[in-house]
Amino acid sequence: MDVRKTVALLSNPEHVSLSKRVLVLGGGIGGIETALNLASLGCACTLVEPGESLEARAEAMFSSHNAAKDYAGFFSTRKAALFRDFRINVLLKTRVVSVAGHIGDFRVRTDCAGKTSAQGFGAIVVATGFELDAALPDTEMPHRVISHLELEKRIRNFRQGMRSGRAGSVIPKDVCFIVADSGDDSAIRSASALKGALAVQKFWQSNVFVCCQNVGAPREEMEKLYGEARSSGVVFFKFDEERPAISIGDTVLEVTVRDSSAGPDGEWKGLIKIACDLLVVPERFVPRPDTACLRRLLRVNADASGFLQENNVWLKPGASNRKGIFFVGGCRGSLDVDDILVEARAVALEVYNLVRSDEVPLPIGIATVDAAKCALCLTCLRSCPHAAVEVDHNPETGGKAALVVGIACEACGICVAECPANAIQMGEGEHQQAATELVRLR
Amino acid sequence: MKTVSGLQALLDGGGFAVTAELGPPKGGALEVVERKAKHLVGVVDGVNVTDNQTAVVRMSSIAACAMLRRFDIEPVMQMVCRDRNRIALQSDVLGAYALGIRNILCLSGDHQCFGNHAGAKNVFDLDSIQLVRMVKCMRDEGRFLSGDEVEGAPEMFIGAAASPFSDPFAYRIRRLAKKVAAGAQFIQTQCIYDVAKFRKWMGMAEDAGLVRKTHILAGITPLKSVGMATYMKNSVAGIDIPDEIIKRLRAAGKGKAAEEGIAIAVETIQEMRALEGVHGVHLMAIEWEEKVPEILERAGLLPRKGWSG
Amino acid sequence: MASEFSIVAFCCEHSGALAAGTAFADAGIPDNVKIVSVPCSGSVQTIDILKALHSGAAGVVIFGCHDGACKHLSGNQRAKKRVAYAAGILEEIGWERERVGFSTIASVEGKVFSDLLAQMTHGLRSLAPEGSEGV
Amino acid sequence: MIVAERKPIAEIMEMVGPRKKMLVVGCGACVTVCMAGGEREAEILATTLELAFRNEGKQFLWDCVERQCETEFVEPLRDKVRASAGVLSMGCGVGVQTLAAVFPESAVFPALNTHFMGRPVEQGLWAETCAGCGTCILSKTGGICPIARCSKSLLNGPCGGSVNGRCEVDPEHIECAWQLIYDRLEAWDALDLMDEIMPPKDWSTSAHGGVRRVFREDVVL
Repeated sequence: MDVRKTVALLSNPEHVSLSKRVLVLGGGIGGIETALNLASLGCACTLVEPGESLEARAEAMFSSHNAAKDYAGFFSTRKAALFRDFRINVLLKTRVVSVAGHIGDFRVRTDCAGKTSAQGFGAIVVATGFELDAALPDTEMPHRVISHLELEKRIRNFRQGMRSGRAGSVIPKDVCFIVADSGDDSAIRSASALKGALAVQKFWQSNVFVCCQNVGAPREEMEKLYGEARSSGVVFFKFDEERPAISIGDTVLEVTVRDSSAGPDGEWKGLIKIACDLLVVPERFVPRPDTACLRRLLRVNADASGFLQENNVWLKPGASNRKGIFFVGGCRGSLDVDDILVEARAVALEVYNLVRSDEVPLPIGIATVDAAKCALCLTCLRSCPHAAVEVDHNPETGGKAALVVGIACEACGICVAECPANAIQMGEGEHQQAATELVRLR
Repeated sequence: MKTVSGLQALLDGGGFAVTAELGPPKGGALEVVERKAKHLVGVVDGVNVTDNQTAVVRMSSIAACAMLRRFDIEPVMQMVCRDRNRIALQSDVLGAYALGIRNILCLSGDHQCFGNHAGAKNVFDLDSIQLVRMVKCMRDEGRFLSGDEVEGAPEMFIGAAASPFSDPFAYRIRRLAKKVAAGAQFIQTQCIYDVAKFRKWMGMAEDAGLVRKTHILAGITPLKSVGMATYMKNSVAGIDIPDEIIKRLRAAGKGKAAEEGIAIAVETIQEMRALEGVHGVHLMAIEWEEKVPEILERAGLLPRKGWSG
Repeated sequence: MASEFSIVAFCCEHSGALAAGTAFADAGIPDNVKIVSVPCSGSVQTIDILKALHSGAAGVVIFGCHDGACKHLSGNQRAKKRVAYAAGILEEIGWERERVGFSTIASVEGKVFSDLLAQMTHGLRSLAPEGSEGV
Repeated sequence: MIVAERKPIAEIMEMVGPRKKMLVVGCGACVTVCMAGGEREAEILATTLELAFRNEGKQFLWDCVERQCETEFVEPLRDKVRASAGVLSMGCGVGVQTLAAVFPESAVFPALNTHFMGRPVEQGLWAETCAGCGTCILSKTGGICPIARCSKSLLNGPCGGSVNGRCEVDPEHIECAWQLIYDRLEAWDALDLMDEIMPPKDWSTSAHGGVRRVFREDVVL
């Protein structure tokens, strides 16, 4: 019998059974919602969270970053449901150490306070969230230029101080916000600035100026916030390409902005100087620092800024380059809670559809490795876009060789083209190798 | 030990030494050496002669050093490990000594890729620290590296270089300590523009007890133009030129930058003189030897007592 | 259209091959163009390109998906690099780089497909004589 | 492994000269892994040369052996070699010379430039990590070899050309080996290793000591 066929059969048994247990990484709102949705569809889940509790994760959500609603109550309800659900196993203070295997049979080792354990999963959902990078422009008066989160903290402290009768810190007289367009998170930044502006006006009674490029996407909540801010006396300036300049004097900050909104005569473009004693700028949303490590463990791709999931029309929202691995929420750059809830539901359904059947048909025309020719150069392992290649003991020879895992192979033929030993062939399927076709040309 | 080096006598006697640098010609022209030397006679205590610096072929350091002696200048022979193995290095040390050369500066040498023979095979049989130790062993123990006896030990005043502005900064002092332990009696530093950082380095050298064990000569190179400054800042490893220096040169305006460069050099020399543990300056006026007397005059370092031979 | 030489077009089945279908339905594809459907443009090997030329083709072109539209994510980029490598080899043996090409295309772009091939045919006609023999 | 790179085709064509029929021989070991001379590359070179010499009707056959440095693996090529006017080896310099030794009557030419012993830093990038000096000092340098990885092979710390962890010889591509050693030893709390003066190295075990051999009496048959 042809060795290649034997290898193909052995490495790609016709029936591949799938584990229905799903691993959810991250205990923020995305992870919780995914787990709850999966559980309601009948999938058992393990939710792994490195933190000591789920509260820390939720803090970013309580902040004004997340659109116009208040989610604190919602979060605690869902968290309670999570811990109640017998199909969901929540592991706190736990990290993923290694991930082997493929869709239907991911073998994951986790570490909890030095104790490692291993378990098999049919699919993995990553919901590890984002982080705020509060790095501010270099300034010698860092306490006068602050981030939205810092502003929230100050207002919170102020209100607590009021309640407990303690005198708070000095209240700023003039507060200026700057919000520049920056892609997907603009709406959230704007919402954050608007909520911050309203809070400053309400609790500190300061004069509030907002310099913005665009007041967010046309969302109902945003319109409402904007209207509210205007009517309560917040002054808006709108700038174009030219960013506001910030100069820092001895006692006051000065923001110079070229206002592009039309004046009464329809032409006026004024250069406005705003003297203020507190300047509030938005944080940057960045992937959590452990995302890069997770990428290596899971062998998944990211976009240019490090968020998971690359920009490709073939990938449904939440899908990764690997079968059986999905992304939800902040880790893939979704920041709005309402969006994340929809994503969690959609991904749960995708996962359910993948692992619901006991067996899946193998893809047609998958690649197979001739173990005898394999030089173990690892080129296929590195170049397979779907991470479907492993280097393992070959069932035929017992020796180590590259192995294309049938269930994960998408039959693209890239490994065939890359292999410097000519050791990989496309299987017998509808796809014929280009070289075969060429014979007819002669 | 019999003192034969005038530079050593001056430094060991507690004097503040001034050395200059002379790049030999890219040819056999004696008159070039003579012309450059003329500016230096009587104004410095020693003149370093570079050894195919930046790996560009020039007249050998050993020959140019021998010529300088004819013009009443005490030479400091630079010797790099790039072009000679241990056999040639030892042989040249002996030859130099026989020609009356008493000072040697031991260097690794610029990589040949910077010069005009990038395809050359480099040697680096030894590194600079091993070279220092080898010369010391030849002198003090009368032994070659092989252990064989030297007939007529070369009484050399041994020096090495230090690059305070290279990385890893924290290691630079430990490396200096290694050079001193190997036998470096004087140290000439890479050119200094960032005086604050150099002070920090000197503080570390002091803390490590090195300033009492060796003579540190601070490297000074006057800047001729803004272009030269930015080139050195961006393209020469181990040279750190603060923006203020470049601003000063730029502010001086066209045709005045060189004058400003000399003023900066003079100021730096004065700062170095005031710095505890700095026992001299090493003035590397690259292809600008004629300015050396003026700089030293303005820095108050003239007249020199001169080399008594 | 009668032609004195042939072009081999390796077409990704998700884009190029479909564009070829559209082009065929619209205006037909010249006889001198040999369409080879491949699962991904990234599956076309350097040796495939050389063999096509060796078999007598005057030019070889790979049609892959547009950036961000490759079903196998990076297959089109691999193809692009491999074509550049093959072009370098041709240049080394004194042939024209223009004999090999890479283009991204969408399944609906039948007209673009035809135009690109017409352009290549025109370009190849001006090149002589290495590739023109042995068809 | 041994890292090599294909010679420019023009140079290979010059070696072909007037020969009408040649055999291109790949090697299945190191040069397959570094993508310079495996089966794939042998096929590419043979095809390329046939294209290049198409007007002269030259023929280039190709084959690939497991390891070109082994007589036993090369021996089976005898008939093919005999039928050719010459051999283009896509092995490293060792492979070329094995072919030449096994087939002394044939002209054997190198199609690759053999560069160094190294590792793939990433797919498509290989870097020298061992100079094969014959007296390993890695235990003293934090597992980073200054002989292979310092541009001047210095043994007693970085020269003045080390800035921001890069080597002045080519800051964009070369890391300063001594910065790497420093960082590693610092992490190990073993910086005192860098205070020791390393004596001049005995280069007689390296390429400078004459042609080298390794001999194991117990395994000699």
